[in-house]
This record gives sequence, C-alpha cells and structure tokens, in this order.
Amino acid sequence: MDSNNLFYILLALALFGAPLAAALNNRPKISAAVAFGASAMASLVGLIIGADVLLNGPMRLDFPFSSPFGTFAFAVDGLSALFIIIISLVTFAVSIYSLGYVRHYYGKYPVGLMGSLFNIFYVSMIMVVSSSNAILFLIMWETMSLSSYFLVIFESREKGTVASGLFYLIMTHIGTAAITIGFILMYSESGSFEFSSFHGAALGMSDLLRSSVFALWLVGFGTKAGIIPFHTWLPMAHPAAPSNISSLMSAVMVKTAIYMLIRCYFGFLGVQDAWWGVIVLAVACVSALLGVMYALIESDIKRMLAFSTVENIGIILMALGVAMIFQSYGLKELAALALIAALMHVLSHALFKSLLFMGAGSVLYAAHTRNMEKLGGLAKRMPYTSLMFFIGVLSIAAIPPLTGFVSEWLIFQSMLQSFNIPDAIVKILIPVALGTLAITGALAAAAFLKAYGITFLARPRSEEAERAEEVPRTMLVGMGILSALCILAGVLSFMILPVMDDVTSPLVGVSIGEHLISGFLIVPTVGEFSQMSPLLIGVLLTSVFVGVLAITHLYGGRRKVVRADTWDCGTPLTSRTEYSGRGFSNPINRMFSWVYHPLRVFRSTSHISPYVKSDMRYTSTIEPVFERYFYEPMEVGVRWLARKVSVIQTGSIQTYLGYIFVVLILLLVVLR
Amino acid sequence: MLNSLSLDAINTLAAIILLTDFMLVASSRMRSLTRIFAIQSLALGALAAVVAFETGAEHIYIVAVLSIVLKAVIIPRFINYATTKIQVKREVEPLVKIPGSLLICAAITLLAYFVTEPLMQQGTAITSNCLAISFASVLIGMFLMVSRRKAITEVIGLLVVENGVFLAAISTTYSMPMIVELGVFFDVLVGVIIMGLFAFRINRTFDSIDASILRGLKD
Amino acid sequence: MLLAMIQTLFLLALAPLFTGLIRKFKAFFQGRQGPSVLQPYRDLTKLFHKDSVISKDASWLFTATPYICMTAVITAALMIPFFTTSSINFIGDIIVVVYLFGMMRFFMALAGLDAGSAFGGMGSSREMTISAMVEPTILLSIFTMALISGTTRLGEISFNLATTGLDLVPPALFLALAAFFISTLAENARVPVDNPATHLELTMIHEAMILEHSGKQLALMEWSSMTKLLLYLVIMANTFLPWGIATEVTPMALVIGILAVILKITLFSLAIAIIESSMAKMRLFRLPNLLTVSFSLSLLAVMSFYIL
Amino acid sequence: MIITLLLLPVAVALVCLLLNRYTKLVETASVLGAGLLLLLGSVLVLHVFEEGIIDEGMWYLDQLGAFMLLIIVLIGFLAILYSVPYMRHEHESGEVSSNMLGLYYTFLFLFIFTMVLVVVSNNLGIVWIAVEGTTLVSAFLVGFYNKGTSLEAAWKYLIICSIGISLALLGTIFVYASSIDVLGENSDLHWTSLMAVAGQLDPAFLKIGFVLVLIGYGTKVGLAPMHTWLPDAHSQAPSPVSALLSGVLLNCAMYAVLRYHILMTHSSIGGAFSSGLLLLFGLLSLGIAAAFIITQKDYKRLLAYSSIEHMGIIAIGFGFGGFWGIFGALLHMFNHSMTKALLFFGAGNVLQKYKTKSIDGVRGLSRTMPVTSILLLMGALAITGSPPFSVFTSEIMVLTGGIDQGNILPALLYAGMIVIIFAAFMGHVVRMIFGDPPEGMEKGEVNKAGLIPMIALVVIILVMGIFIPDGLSDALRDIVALFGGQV
Repeated sequence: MDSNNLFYILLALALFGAPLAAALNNRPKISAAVAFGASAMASLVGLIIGADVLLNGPMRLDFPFSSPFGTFAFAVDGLSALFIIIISLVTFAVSIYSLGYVRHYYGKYPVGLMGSLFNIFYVSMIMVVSSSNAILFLIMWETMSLSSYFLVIFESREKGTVASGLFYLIMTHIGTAAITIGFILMYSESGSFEFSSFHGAALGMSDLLRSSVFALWLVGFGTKAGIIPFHTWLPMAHPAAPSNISSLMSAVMVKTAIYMLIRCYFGFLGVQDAWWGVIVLAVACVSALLGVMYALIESDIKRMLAFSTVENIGIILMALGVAMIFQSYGLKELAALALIAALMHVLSHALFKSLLFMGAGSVLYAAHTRNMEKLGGLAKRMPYTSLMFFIGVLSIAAIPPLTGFVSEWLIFQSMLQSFNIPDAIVKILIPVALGTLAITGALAAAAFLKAYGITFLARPRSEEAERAEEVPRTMLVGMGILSALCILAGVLSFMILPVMDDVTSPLVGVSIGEHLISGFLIVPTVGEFSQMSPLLIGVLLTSVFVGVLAITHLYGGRRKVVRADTWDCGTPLTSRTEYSGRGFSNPINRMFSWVYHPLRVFRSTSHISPYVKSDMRYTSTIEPVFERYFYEPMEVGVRWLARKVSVIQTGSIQTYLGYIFVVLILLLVVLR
Repeated sequence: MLNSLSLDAINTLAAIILLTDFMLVASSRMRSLTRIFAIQSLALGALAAVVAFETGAEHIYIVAVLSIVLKAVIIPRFINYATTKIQVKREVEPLVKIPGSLLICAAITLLAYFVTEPLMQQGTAITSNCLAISFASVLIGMFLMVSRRKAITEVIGLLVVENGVFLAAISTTYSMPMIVELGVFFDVLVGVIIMGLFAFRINRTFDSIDASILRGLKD
Repeated sequence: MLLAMIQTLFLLALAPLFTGLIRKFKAFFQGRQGPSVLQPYRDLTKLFHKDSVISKDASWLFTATPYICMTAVITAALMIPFFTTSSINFIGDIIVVVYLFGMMRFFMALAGLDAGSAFGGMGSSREMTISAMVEPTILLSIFTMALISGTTRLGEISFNLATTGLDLVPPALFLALAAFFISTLAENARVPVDNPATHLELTMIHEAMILEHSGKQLALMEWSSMTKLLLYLVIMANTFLPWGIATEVTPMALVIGILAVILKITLFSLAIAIIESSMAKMRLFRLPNLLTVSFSLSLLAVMSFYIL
Repeated sequence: MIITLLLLPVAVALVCLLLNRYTKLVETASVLGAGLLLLLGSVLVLHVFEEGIIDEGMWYLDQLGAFMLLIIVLIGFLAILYSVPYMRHEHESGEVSSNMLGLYYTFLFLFIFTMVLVVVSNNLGIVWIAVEGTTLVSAFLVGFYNKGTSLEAAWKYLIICSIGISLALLGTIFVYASSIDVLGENSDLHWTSLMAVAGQLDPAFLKIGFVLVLIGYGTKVGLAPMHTWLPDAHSQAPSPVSALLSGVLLNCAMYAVLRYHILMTHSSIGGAFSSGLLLLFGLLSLGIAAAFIITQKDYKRLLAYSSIEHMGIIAIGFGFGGFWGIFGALLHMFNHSMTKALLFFGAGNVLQKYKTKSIDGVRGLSRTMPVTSILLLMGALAITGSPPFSVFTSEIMVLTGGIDQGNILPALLYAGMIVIIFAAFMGHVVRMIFGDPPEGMEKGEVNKAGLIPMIALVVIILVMGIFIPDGLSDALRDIVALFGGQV
C-alpha cells in the first residue's frame, strides 16, 4: 500500500476520532478510549508513512480542487518525513499515556472535547510539516496554534489559565503575521505561493529584501520556537496546559518551527550571507544560556521544564547557526555535519522532553502539586515513574551514552571544526559559542539534578507527597516507550545518523554518509580528527560496572548493610531540615544576580527578646525582566494611545457633523 | 444669443439666495428661520423658472413648481406646526455667537468661490457662475447644523444644504433627468416628515429636542 | 587494548600514592612529619573491610552511586594515554572523557541530596555551581589543544605534540595549560576552591557530598576521587607536555615513558602542595573571580592561536 | 425578472402590514417571502454568473451587482430566519407589542427592497434615491425600541447620513455635469452610458464629484471620520437588524462608491486618484476602529467598530488595487457579511440571556450557554482573521495586493493594525466566554431555533476558508477585470 492511501487513512482516523470523541463527551471513559485510540493508531500510520517516504522516496497528495493561491497539496519529502516520524513517535507514547492521565478529569472537565482537540492537534502538526503551499501551510499552522490554544485553556477554571492561554494566542498570532509577510515577499519575487517555486527565488532579490525575509522568518518562527525575547509564552502556557498536552507542545510543536527554519533558510533563501548564521548563533546562545538559568532557579517543575525547552531550542539553533555559517562559506561537509547535529538534537529533545513532561504529569497526578518545595521522597512511593523520569534526566543532562549526549557531542564536534572558516572574526566568535554551550550543559545538569533530587529523593515535604502512590499502568507504558527510546536513540545513533544524512544532503548539497559512520563508530569529519561510539561506550560502562561490583563484593568479604537515620546533628529529622530547591540554586542565583535581579525579603518577628525569634520568613523572588521591560511598556503604550484617540466619540451630534464638515473642506482645498 | 435681462435675473436671484443664507445664520428666532428658508426656496424656484424659460426645457418648469410648492410652502408650514406642537423655545441657541458665525460664513463663501473657480471656467451652462453660491449655501447649511443646538435647526440646515445642491444641479446641468428629480423631491419630503416624527418621539421621551442633550451614547 | 588495560591498572594502583604524596609534600612545607605516603592505601583497605550504614531516607541511587562513580573513572582511564600514546581512545575522545567526569559528579551530587541531610544538599549545590563555571574553561582549553594538534583524540594529541619539536609549539598551549591547571584544582576539590582536609561541615564541598557514605561505598568514593585527580594530572602531563611519552611500543620507550610521566606528575603534585600550603581557601562567592580568570585565560589561548 | 425581484419584498411588506394583527401569519409570510426572495435572487445571480450581464435599460445586473445581490438575499433570509424566534422572545418578554411586530417585518422587507434597488438599478440617480431610502427605512428599525438611547441613535443616524447623502447627491450632479459635454442634453445618468464614454468625461467635474461621492456614501459605509453614527445605530438596533445593517447595508453603500471608482479608473484621471483616497480613508478607519476596539466596554459596539475596521480593510483592498487587492476586497465583503451576521446573532442570544450589553456584565458563557459560546468564539476567531476561517483568506489576499503593488508601508501598517485588533478583540471575547457566570444565571440556551442560521453561517465561513467555488471565483475575476485589474 503506497503512502498516499496511508495519508488518507491517517486523516480519516484522526478526523473521525475527533467528532466521535466530542459526541461521546458525557461518557468520559469511552470517549477517552476512542479519542486516544484513534490518535495512537493515526500516529502509527504516521510512522509507517515516514518510514515509507524515507525508504521509497517522496509522496505528494493533491487537493481535489484548485484555489486562487495555486494548487494545494500535501507533499512529504525526507525532511518532512523525519519530522512526521518524530511527531508520531511522541504522539503515540503520549496517547497511551493520556488514556490514564485524563482519568482525573472525569466529571471535572469535558474529556471528550480534549480528545477530539488532541486528534486535530496531531493532524494539524502532520499537515504543517507536509504542506506544499505557503497559504495552505499558514492555514495549518494557525489550526495547530488554535487547537493547542484550546488545549492550553482546557483547565479553564484554574486560576490564570485563560490569561496565559490568551497571551500564547496573541504571541503566536504576531509570529504568524511576520511569517506571512515573509511568504508574501517571497511571492512577489517568485509569482507563486507554492514552496516549489520559492526554491532559488531569493537569488533575484535585493540584499535588503532577502535579509528582511530572513529576519521576518527568524522572528516569526522564533516566536513559536520560543527564542528569547519571544519566549515568554512558553513558561506561561506549558504549565497551564494539561501535562500530556504540554509534553506534545514542548517536545514536538515547537519543533515544527525548527523544521520551517531549516526549510526556509536552506531550501528557499539559500544561505548566502555569513552574518545570518552569526545572528542565529547569537540569538541561540542567549536563549540557551538565559533559558537554562531561569530553569535552574524555577521551583515549579513544569515551568522549569518549559524554560529548559527554551534552552534546548537555543542549543538546536546553535547547531543550525553554525551550519548556516559553514554553508555560507561553502564548507558543505561541515554544514551537513552541523545540520545533522541539529536534527539529532531535535530528535533527542523530542524524546526526553516529552518523557520529562509526562513524568511531571505523573507527579502532578499522584501528588497534586507542581511545586518542588512540596514534593520529595517520591522515588520510594512511585518507583517506576521515578526511574523513567531519571532516565529522562540523565539524557537531558547529556550523560553518556544516552541520546542527549550524542547530539551535544556532535554539536561540539561541528563547532571544533570552525578553524576551517576563512573569516577570522567569525572564527573567533565560535569558541565563545562553544564556551556558552559548555556552561549551558553544566547548568542544565545542575537544574535537572535539582529537579530530580528535590522531587524524588530524600523525605517528602508535604502531606500530598506523603500519600502519593504509583500512577496507572497506561501512563507508565507511555513513559516506558520513550525512556527506552532515549537509551536506544543514544546507543544506536550510528544507525540513525545515516537517515539524517539522507534528509540533509538535498538541503546542503552534499552527503557525508559514507564516512560519517564506520562500523559502530561515529566519525564526524574526514580523517583522524575524532571519533566516538556510544554503543561501545555503553558496553564498556556496563562491563566495567559489573566488574567493579564483583570485585567490591569479593574484596574485603561480605559486609552487612545497616539502615539507620541520616546524621542529624542531634536535631529531629523533619522535611524542614532538608535542603530546599531554592537553597540548591541559591549560589547561582547570587553569583548571577545581575541576570536575575533577585528580590530577597527576610522578615523575623521576635516578641520576647531580639535573640528569640518566634517567626522567621525568607522570600526570594526574581524580577521578570522581559515582561517588565519589553512587553508591559508596549501594551501600556498602545492602551494610552487608544484612550487618547477614543475621545473623538463625544456623543454630541454637532461634533460628528463637524468632522464631516472639516474633512469636506480639507479635501476640497487640497484636491482643488 | 443670451438675453441679458434673464442673466441679470438669474444673478440677482442667486444673490438673494446667498443673502438668505447669511440671514439664516444671523437670525436668532425659530420663526424667522423658517420664514427665511421659505424665501430662499421661493428664490430658488424662480431661478429654476427663469432657467426653464431660457432653455425652453419644459421639465424644469415642473421642477420649479415642485420646489416652490414643497420647500416654500409645505415644509416650512410643517416645521412651524412641529415647533408649536412641541413647544420649542423661540431662541435658536447658537453654539457659536452670531457675529462669529457671520465671519465664518464669509470665509466659507470665499472658500466656495476658491474651490469652484476652476469649474466655472469649465462650465458651459449659462448659470455656471451660480456654482460658487450653490457651494456656499451647501457649506453654510452644514455650518448651521454644526453650530446650532436645536434639533429643528439641524433639519433646517439640512434643507438649506438640499437647496444648495438643487441650485448646483440647475447651475451646472439645468437640473437632472426627470425621474431622478422627482425621486429627489420625494426623498426630501419623506425625509423631513420622518425627522419630524422622530422629533416628536424624542420630545416625548426627553421632553425637549435640544440635540445637545442627546449624548447618552458615547465611548 | 591490552596496553590500555595495563595503563588503567597502573593508574588505579598509583592514585592513592599520589594523594599521599601531596599530603606528604604539604606536611613538609608545614614543617610536620606527616603520615606515610602509603596512608591512603591503609585507609582504603580498612574501609573495604567495614560494614556500611545507609540512611533510611536514601533510595537505591545512594547505594549505586559509588559503583557508578568508579565505573565512570575507570572508563575514562581506559581512554587516557598514560605512558604510551596507545589507549582505546577510538571509542571516545577527550570530550567523552570530560562527560564521563561530569557523569561521576552528577551521581555524586545526587547521592548527596539523597540522604536528605542539609550538608549533603549544600555540598551538591556548591559542587554543581563550581562545575558549571569550570566546564567552559576545560572545553576551551581542550579546543585549543585540538587546534594545535588537529585532533581531539587524546592519544593522537600527545602523539602529534610529542613528535613535533618544542619550537613548533605556540604560546597558546601554555595559556591553555594554566587555565586547565586552575580547573583541575576546582574540579578535584583542592585549595583554594575546597579544602580536602577540612571536616567543618559548613565549609566543605566534596566531603559534604559523601558525608553519608560509609564502608565499601565510601572506599569506592574516595578511591574514585583520588583516581580522578590523578587522571587530571595525567591529562595535563600527556596532552599539554607529552614529551617523553612512548610513541611506539618498545621496552626502551616504555621505560622512558613511565619515568617521564611519573616525573611530570610528581612535579604537578608538588605544585599543588605548594599552592595548598601557601594560600587559604576562598569564600564560595569569591570563586567566580578566580574561575573567570581561568576562563579568560582559555579564551585568550584560542584567540592567540588564531591571531599569532 | 428583476422587476419581480423588486416587487416581491414590497408585496411581502404590504402583507405584513395588513396582517399585523396575526403574528403567526406575519412570521410565516415573512419566512416564506424571504425564502422566495433567496430562491429568486440566487436564480438571477446564477444566471448572471453563468450567462452574463442582464441589461434592461433601467435595470442592470452585472457580476458586481449580482455578487452584492447574493449577499443581500442570503443574509436577508438568515436574518428573517433568526428574527422569528428572537422577536418572539422580545414579544413574550414584553419588549414589543404585537402590531409593532407586524411593523418590524414590514420595515425589514422595505429595507431589503431598498437595498436590492441599490444594486439592480443602472441609473446612478436611482442608486442615490435608493441609498437615501435605506436610511429612511432603517432609521425606524434602529429606533425600534422606543427607548431614549435607541431614539437618540436613530436621530443621529438620520441626520448624519442625510447630510452625507446630500453631499453624495451633489457629487452625482457633478459627475452628471462632467458627462453633459459628451452626451449632451439627453444624457441619462445611466452607469453603462457613462462607462461607454468614461474616457471623455470632464476631469475637473469628475474629480470633485468623486470626492463628494466618496465623503457622502463614505458616511454610509462608515469610513472614519464619518463613521460616528455607526456604533450607536448598530448597538441600538435589534440584533437581526444590526446584522443586516453591518453585513449588507455597509456593503451596498460601498457598492455605490465602487461604481464611481470604476468610472474613475476608466476616465482620463486614472485610478490612482480614487485608489489613493480609498487607501487613505481605509487606513484611517482601521486605525480608529483599532483604538475603539481596545477601549471598548459594550460588546455590540465592539462588533460595530469591528465593522468599521472591515469596511476599512475593504477600502484598503480596493485602494491597493491589482488582482489580489481587488479580488481580496470583494471576497472580504462576502466573508465579513457572513461572519459579522454570525456574531450579531450570537450577541443577540447573549443579550437576551444576560440582559446587558456591557462586556464586564457577561461572564462564563461557556457554562451558561455552551453552544452559543462555541459559535461565538468561532465567529470571533474568524472575524479577527484566523484560519481556517474565510476572513483570513481575504485578508491575506489584501495584504498580498499591498505588497505586490509595492505599497509596503501601508501594507505593514495594515498588518500591524490587524494583529493589534486581534489581540484586543480576542481579549474581550475570551473574558466574556470564560470565568464564573453571575450568580442566579441558570444553564440553557434562550433561543434554540436561532442557532440554526448561526450554524449555517459557521459552515459557510469554514468551507469558504479552504475552498472557493469556481463559479464564484470566476465571477470575481470578471469583476476584477471590470476594475481594469489584470487577471
């Protein structure tokens, strides 16, 4: 069966699943089964389509009717196929997870509605990455945004949900406007809205025009991807959304923006100017660094994950920027390498971020709070969840040989190659980016160490955490799939990278597949520069571990292990004596206070004598810089202007007639 | 070929119309407003008649008669009836004091001339030089509406504007096709009646038709 | 392959010795007689024969950590050339080694949080903070080495450098070496960043993390840390100043290699000892200055390589 | 054919007037009449789209007129359909007496009649009369509830539009004058005959004539700053009437302007002059509408200002010109009518449930009247130009027109305004839909039958969002050609 029919089947599954689920809304159990069953099946079909395209070449599905904007069609080439696979993988796992997760919505919120929106959301993402016409793309893009918006405000009765949803909607709309203008500028050059006509159209453009298209797309797609300073909607929307949705949004939806950036820059514009790459690199560095720094001090686990998404998008864009720089200097092999690294990190981030969000969801499901400071000790109460979350943490902290490690290693390698760049300035800029990437990685490790340590280890810090118990099996299965993939995608990356090479070679114009992989080894560049094999590292680590275990047990004989209280300096062990999350991140907070603008308040009341404190309170908050200095002033300004203008509606008919009178006289005089 | 007598007649009538415009602005009594308006309409009708006589286009006679009957007789009576029915105070209550209004109207007249001057070069009609005056009375009518507080004065201002338009029609093209003319007259009549009705209803609800208290709707 | 294993065993065996050596040097500078250089061996043996006490609050992670740390260190050791340039570095380059050390640190810090005592948390928090600021320095100095030698594979780096004469070596190398040395101090809990000898909870970083470990677990922790220190010294010796290392496998070369590397490491230990006995530990919040210095050194190294 | 189309609504109006004792009969009569009108109208429209222009001298129906006629009969039918349950509810709640109900339908049909007259007559003078007629008739509908505010609104509507319309008359006269030299005494004001000689028309008269016409009819279109009557009238009229006013009436006035615009483009002056003016007024309207939408407190006024915004967009589209600009603007006329009608119907339901027009007074729609709230939300997203709804398509076309014709700066302004309006508008609507409903507000729709036309409209705008029927798009292309835009 060829992939066109498969595509029909996919659409059919999701688009019949959606209304059916909505119809069954007041039978939550059944409608949940229907909805997520449909999406799971649809995503399986999506996987097949992707694989089929990667093996047997592209597919195209024309619309039965023509539109004023030219022909509409769904066309899937290598790049689209790769993203379809990523989207479908995650969606499949999340659908299974959702079966269990939505249980705590029964009777509270319309589960059927969520299910149908979920399907629409999935299909719209698939269509976004397979649209072949700018307008069709825009329609699908906004459908994706809208469906995700409705999913974000699903828990509409929670405080602040609707507001953050609205902010998300507005931000994404602004982004879409920028994208649209970019497309129309391309149209005015190529004379058609079809993507196929955009290829090489930029060659005829003036430098100014081409660069403004570049900038418009960077802003537009960047808003969706969450680059700083357009990132503010992420930490608002992701926590507000139900966890299964936030995992989809954060792991996959933002990637569609990356997809378009790659397609637009490498496909349509054809990277000519080196400074484009430099700009992308700079933006990426800022996003990565600030993103991880905000993530580190955040104690709302889902907000923290959202900020970490900003960081990872930054890392992906770093690789993309490096690729663009190489491409602009005609170093095609290296460009291919960097692009492959970017795609690899897209894959890894999709896997572990959705896993982590699902883990956070499970914690929420079991302990009813997102606040780390109220959690703790879950490792014993929900062992499987904690194990899977831990795998996610390991791979996002780039612990070898997991998937996060492989992609970061590749990015480092592509940066190390920067000495091939002829231009000295750019050559010196890239080591700075490398340093940024290094510190980002280390801070990310710290952040997730905190997240795992405070949430799952030691003693619970609240009643809910005390009473928490393991989540339903379906949720565990959903997470299990992804945690397995996190390991496999790392260890078996030597099988994945050639696929990435097939995807990138048409974009960059050269294939490095034949020397990228030799046996189990990944050889990023020609010659002896460096090589690495996650699989062998994995083997080595396990065997050495076994060895160490054995030797330790043999040497010194069998010794018994006593369980006892933690040493407590004589004070009773309560949750208050544990190290708090804020305490953990405090050193960073203080050392980088010029970034955080922290506001600390220490209040202590003492009634007997100044030495006996009856009550002590310490609050430490950081200033929301971007909201305060970027968004709020803008809104205030617009409102002020609007108020000034709206005095013209005085209510007195004489004034109204006066306007007409004046306009008449002005026009008569001016146009005489 | 053109009979100088009738040309004089046309110019005189046009001058009268302009004069009545100023008188309207100057007058401070409702009664006198309607009266002056009647005179203006009369002059307009006469002018139309002269034009008809000159050009020998019969349908303009009808137009002339209609305008006299409607605007010089029926509508003023109707307005008077309305004003007495809903005891409107007899003062006009201008928002702009009368001397100021007069100065402004003078300025407007100059402006009208300035605007229409190129057209009058173009115009081939014998009456084309009335164009400036027609424009002036359109603008002055609007100015009346802007600067007077009462609802009734707005209706009168509107009618003055209509007169100006009508004069423009005659002075540029010896009036429009018959059917259109009739339609226009019909509309004017209906318009005035409907406004009168609304004036009654407003008066009933607000027990006043001072248009400047109608300010419930604003942003 | 075989050589690599032998080297690794060597490293593991020598690690406590050099720790003892540093202590001995310090004692000498402080005018004490000090314990024997073999003292660390005795401690480890003793610990290996002790029962271990594990906190009630701790999870499986706490128990697993020591083994994982040891594993990470050994795996790293396998990739690092000790007295010959041949190691099994074909499966991983120096970046992998750095990440392996990162892995070790990560688990240590987690274990520190796991017991749920304030000190453990404090230790891990500070450890992660410091490492975050050291990481870029290390990678940049590695970057410099990669530029100089045209590879990131440790063996090749030392081979290429060892086979080129001193005169070809740019100044960038020494800047990088300085940066790397400071990072070594920071990474291995040495003065002025941390004081390995202290047992005052509020000031200690590394010790605080492993406070709850005991018995065999503690032994593994200590041993792996000692090995880590040695590995850093070896990296310094063999990547920055690899002259004398055995570039081909002949008995003669091997002997020279062994002697050379041991000599270099001893010198480094001496340097560390001098620093530790001549300056005091810094306050935590004054560390950024020091680490910024090292970072700018490494950045300077890269730039000087490009510019000069 | 056209005569019957004109007589039908008058006849129905008479029937309603005579039968106004018997509410039921009046309702059935008007629904039947509206259905018949829709049928007849669409037959005509199809005929024009398929066979081509109908020219009966006095009566003239080309693609442009037919397109307008389509909008009129469609919205007219739906408005009547919605009126029946809506006005019955008003009647039961004692807002209106039974014979007022009869009058309501009478005037509604007269209103429709005048609008049809606008689009089918060839004579620009008749067009003027018809437009004036719409004002006079609809004034009654605006002041329908004899309340103070509605009377005030009606009064303002009447006065402002009359002054505007008399300026339009002056303009018409000048255009007529411009043709005198060419056509001589026997020149009728027929648009066709004017078009025939468009090249030779006297530019001086034509120019000033167009300015006056633009201001005059522009007042009726609701172009700023002549828009001032619009929010009052639209917010005070009964909701179905508001739908007709902003969905159809504004388009008819715009149609009148367009006739002259076409004349200008073919005249010796060239299109640049009139396009420039249209663009200017369009941007002005967009800006002012944006300001009021941001600061709005009354949801019916909100919709009214959004109509001003969209009339601005249409004007901008014609101002940009070119294929995309004109095509988009035409399409936008249709899309806006459909969407705005939907919104006004929704607003009607909300008003009857919550008994207040203030945005702050309405909370928690999603819980009190779920269906309406969903339809309303869809409408709001559609009107603010989100895909997959049809308004998005036409707005994109207009933007394309702007950039394609090289009017980069206005195009950017336009895009920026649209985004700001989106933010503000959605802000208001979202606040109404979510949150906690006022206590004592029980769940349930007030006007179930009224949901049917709304759903029909949603279907229309959804389908048009992706798919434009070939017949329609061909007709639109013909109209673009009429404007002299290259297809």
